[in-house]
Amino acid sequence: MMLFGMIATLAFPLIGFFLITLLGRVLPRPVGGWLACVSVAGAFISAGTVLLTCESSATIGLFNWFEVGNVSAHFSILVDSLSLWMSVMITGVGGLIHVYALGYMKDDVRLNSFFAYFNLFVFFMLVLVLSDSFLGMFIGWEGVGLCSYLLIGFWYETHAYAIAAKKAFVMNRIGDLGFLFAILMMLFFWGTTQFSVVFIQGLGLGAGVLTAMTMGLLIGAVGKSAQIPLFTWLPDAMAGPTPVSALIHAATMVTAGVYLIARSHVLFSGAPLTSLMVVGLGVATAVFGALVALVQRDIKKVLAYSTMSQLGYMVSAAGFGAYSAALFHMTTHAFFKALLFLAAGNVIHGLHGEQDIFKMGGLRKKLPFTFVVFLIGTLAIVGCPPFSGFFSKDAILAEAFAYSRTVFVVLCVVSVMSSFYMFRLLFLTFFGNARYGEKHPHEGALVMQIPLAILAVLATVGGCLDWPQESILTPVLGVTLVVLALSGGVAYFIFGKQVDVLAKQPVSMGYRMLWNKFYVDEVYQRIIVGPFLSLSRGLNQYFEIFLGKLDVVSLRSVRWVGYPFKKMQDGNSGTYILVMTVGILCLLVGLFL
Amino acid sequence: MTYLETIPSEWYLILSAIVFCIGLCGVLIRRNAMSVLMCIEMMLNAVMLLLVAFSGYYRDFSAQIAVFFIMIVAAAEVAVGLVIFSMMFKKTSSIDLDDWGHLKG
Amino acid sequence: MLFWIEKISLVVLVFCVTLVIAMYATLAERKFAAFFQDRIGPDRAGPFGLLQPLADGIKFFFKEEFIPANADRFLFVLGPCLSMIAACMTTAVIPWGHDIVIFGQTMALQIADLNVGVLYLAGVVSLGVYGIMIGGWASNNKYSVLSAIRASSQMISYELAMGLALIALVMHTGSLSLREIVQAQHGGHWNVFFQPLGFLLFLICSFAEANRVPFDLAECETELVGGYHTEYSSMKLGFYLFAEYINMFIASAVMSALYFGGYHFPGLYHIGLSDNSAALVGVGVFFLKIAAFMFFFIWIRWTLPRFRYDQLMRLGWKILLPLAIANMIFTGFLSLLLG
Amino acid sequence: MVTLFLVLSLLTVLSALCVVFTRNLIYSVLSLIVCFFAIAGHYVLLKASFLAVIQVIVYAGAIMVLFLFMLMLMNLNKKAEASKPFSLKVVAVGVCLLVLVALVSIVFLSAPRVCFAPLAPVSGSVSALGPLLFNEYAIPFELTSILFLSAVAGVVMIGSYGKKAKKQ
Repeated sequence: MMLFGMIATLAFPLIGFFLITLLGRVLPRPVGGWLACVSVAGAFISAGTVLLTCESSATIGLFNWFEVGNVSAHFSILVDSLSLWMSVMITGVGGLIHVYALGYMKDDVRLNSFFAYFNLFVFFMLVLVLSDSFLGMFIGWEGVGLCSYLLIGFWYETHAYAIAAKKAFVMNRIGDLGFLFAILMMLFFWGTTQFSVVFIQGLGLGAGVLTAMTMGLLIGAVGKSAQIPLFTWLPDAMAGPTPVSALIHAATMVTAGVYLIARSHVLFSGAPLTSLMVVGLGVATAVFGALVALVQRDIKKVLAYSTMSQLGYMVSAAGFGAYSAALFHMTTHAFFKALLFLAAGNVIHGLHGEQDIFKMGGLRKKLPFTFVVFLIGTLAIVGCPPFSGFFSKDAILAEAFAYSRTVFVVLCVVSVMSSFYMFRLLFLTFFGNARYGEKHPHEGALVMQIPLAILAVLATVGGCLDWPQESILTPVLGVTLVVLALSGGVAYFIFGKQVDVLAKQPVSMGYRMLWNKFYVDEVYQRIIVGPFLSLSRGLNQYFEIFLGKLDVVSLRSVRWVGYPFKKMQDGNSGTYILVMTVGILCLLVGLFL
Repeated sequence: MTYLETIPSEWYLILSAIVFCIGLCGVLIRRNAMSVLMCIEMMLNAVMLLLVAFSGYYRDFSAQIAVFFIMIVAAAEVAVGLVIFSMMFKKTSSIDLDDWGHLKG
Repeated sequence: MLFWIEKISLVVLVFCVTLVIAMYATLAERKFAAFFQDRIGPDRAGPFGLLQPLADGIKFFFKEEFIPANADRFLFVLGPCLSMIAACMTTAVIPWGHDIVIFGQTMALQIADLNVGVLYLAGVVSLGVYGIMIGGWASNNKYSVLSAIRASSQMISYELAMGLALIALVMHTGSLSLREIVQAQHGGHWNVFFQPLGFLLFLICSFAEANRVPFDLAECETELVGGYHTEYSSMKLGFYLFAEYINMFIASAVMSALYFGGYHFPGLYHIGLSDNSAALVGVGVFFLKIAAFMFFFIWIRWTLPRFRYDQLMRLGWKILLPLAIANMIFTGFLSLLLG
Repeated sequence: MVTLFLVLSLLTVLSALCVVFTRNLIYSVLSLIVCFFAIAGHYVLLKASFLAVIQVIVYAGAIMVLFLFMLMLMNLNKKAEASKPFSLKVVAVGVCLLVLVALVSIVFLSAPRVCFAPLAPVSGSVSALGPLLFNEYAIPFELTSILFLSAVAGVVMIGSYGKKAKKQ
């Protein structure tokens, strides 16, 4: 049952991918999309069945990948509560987003290839979470990177989008290098990357080695989960279609880093220095994301920076050992962030591609359904008590309180900031005067609304999944509510009224700093890309001259050396056979005489 | 004394070697593609003779089956080879292998 | 020693009989041709013209030996010889009658009972083309070469269908030895009843292999001025013509042996003859069957027009070959079901 | 028996030499046919009668006819074959002789003597080969037929290449 279920889970999206790819040209347009939805639904059902029926964890060996010397790699599926829960979440949320994408992408010319990429992404994500070794995980890791690249650049006709895809790809490669480094270290020490071996023998290593290994893993996680300093690709990745942002860049792929840290927590617990760095990076990213999100004007960019900030939350939680809290937040975040992105997608769809929130406003009446679900998502993300975000966020905060007061305070401030920017987004979009000109906003099709409704329900009740036992929350509850009310009120006071928001733009230096995202991109451009380019140009010029001389010399010498050989290759088969015969003669004499 | 007991196996080895080397010589010194193909057939036959002889000496029919297969493949090879020659002849009005040296660099 | 005497005398006998029959086949052909065309035919040499073949032979021997200037002399002579040799070789495996007992010695009326007799037939038939090809080529005459090319492609094409028909027959009888095939047909179990389609295919193909009308494309006078033997004269021409009649005789003998029971005839064992005389009667019956087939050959020649070359090829590849394959598959299927 | 072997071998070698050293292609073909017949004779002596007949049918009856056919189609008798440079010929013959010497000395120096299995001599008749061919070697047999079929298809395709171009 378990074996069959797990193989079915993996097989459904892969078969879907192959079917859509192979039959993409013959299938009528919507069928490819439905096929994709059905395959993900099948994977969801099989993963869910396994989750409900199987109590124990197990390893299912699939095949022996390769064996070189004493290095061996088996490909097997690890079935435990973490991997099962992750697969159910991926296929569930993924399935809903698939259905949503049916409506959102229905006019796109390359609909079938979009869904093929989507299915492939789900497959690789499942490989990532189900694999029982770091090597297998790396396959999935690279695979989702590939799909992310393909989907960010899905509308590659626009040059900027292609650039964004390239940027995401390159930055992810930096992270992957760290991951690969860690894998090579494991192979060097143990000859295998199976979790079962690594986690048992991991702590036997010296602290220095362990720190280096976990640093590698951390770099990988930082790249994938868009933490400081490898985060700049995530906001740019919003170039992709909105379902892509929802699925890959909010709900699933970017949480892979958190999953990686949570999965290898045994190693991290043996390397306190790295854990400290994890916390530091996480907190810094949370603060940074929240700060930048305060002033952004693009609806998807706000959500992207908010995602970054939330990921910082999770990463720091994983850093100070609150793995279950981190994963819990990851789940609820998947619900409400997918919801928010899809609702934002509805807005964009309704406004025919408009993404600037200063050119929205007053959509509450025009898009009532979207407003309601967006409101639910906002309440969930800011941590309003009955909604899921409250439980998960406060679980992290509780753990943070136990870990360090400083971290706790900073995270609380981030929380406040996040509620402010979310309310700002909500009010700018749905309240106030309509600033979208002559456009006629409309709700999306039914296929776009049903997934939203389901996600809204999940974002509301998702907190029940892991009801916190600790009583620390009770005093927090009141504080939270007060803070929420305050920040919401401020936001409403500034942005909610029917005033000309553009006039209210402050022009202070701090604002410019935030608006330009602390100039990180520019700094990268100056200190990394620029010098690299000029170095390349210099080397190019230098080598141009040097090699220009060199190639004449080498050409002549090669020609001189090759002359006798050229004479041998006279194109006459008789000569070849003669030479061959002489060779055979030599062999005969050498071997037998 | 049966036939195989009167004739030592070395005789067949030597006969086959002689025919093989004559064929090889033909491949090397002839320029006509048809002659070369014929000489290759001759070399094949030398090997087949050896197989059949040893099939007799070892009382094993598998070698004869192998010879049977070689004949089939040789027939296919000749058919394909000859049609290629005829097309080349149409194109270059020559059957000379040295004229077909397009591999020459 | 006795064995060799027996075999050599049999070979000489068969050779002489073959030559005589071929000689008189020419006379028969002319007589029948005359009959079909409402003429009298040769009647000057001997009673009813019976000495005509001898007269022809003498004429062939005494004509001028002419070899074209640019012809390859050796090949020019080799061609007709090969034709004759290939034609005569087939007689080696044909069983002419039951064993007879002379002076207490059993003597088989067959030169060699090969266990691959049918394959031997196919092999020798495939050699028949060399005489025509070499003769045509050596004449250094473009009509002759064209004829040689035609003859070779025709023979190769029809050999396939013929071989497949033979294979179906072999599948039916389960033996490659002609003697066993004939023995298996005693009591009226003639193969023609079990392999009607195979017989028809074999018949058509033997017309083609013997270069007889309607398949005599190699020597069609209207297009090729006489074909491969345009340049031939005297006895070399005689050899070619002779070879054609021998081929006809052999084809008739093979068909009688393979499909019409050979020396068997219904009622052989009921008329109460001694073994030796029964065997001799069997031989007579066999020659009667052969004569009937030869008459059929001649009859067809003076009845049907000649095929066009493309029609010939189409018939061979697109009709006879598929039919032969179907026949073979059907036979195999049937023997699987019944056997 | 020994005489028979020697005569056949002499015929084989002489006709083989004739194939290589005759300038006239048609004589080459004829000598090769003689060579194949001699080898078929060897097969008969070795009691491989089936292979002997097949050798005649396939080589003499089909392959060499094809060669003759092509010779006639290309009308090659007039063109004297250009010969390779004399030095190259000498080298080639020398190398071949060396290979022959090497092979013969290998036969005499290192080949293990063949021991006879004490079995009754059996002949390679059809009834002996048939079961082997259609049971143990059934798959190779089918594969060769597929190979042959594809060769036929290839020949037809190559042969009709020019025709199509002309039609278009």
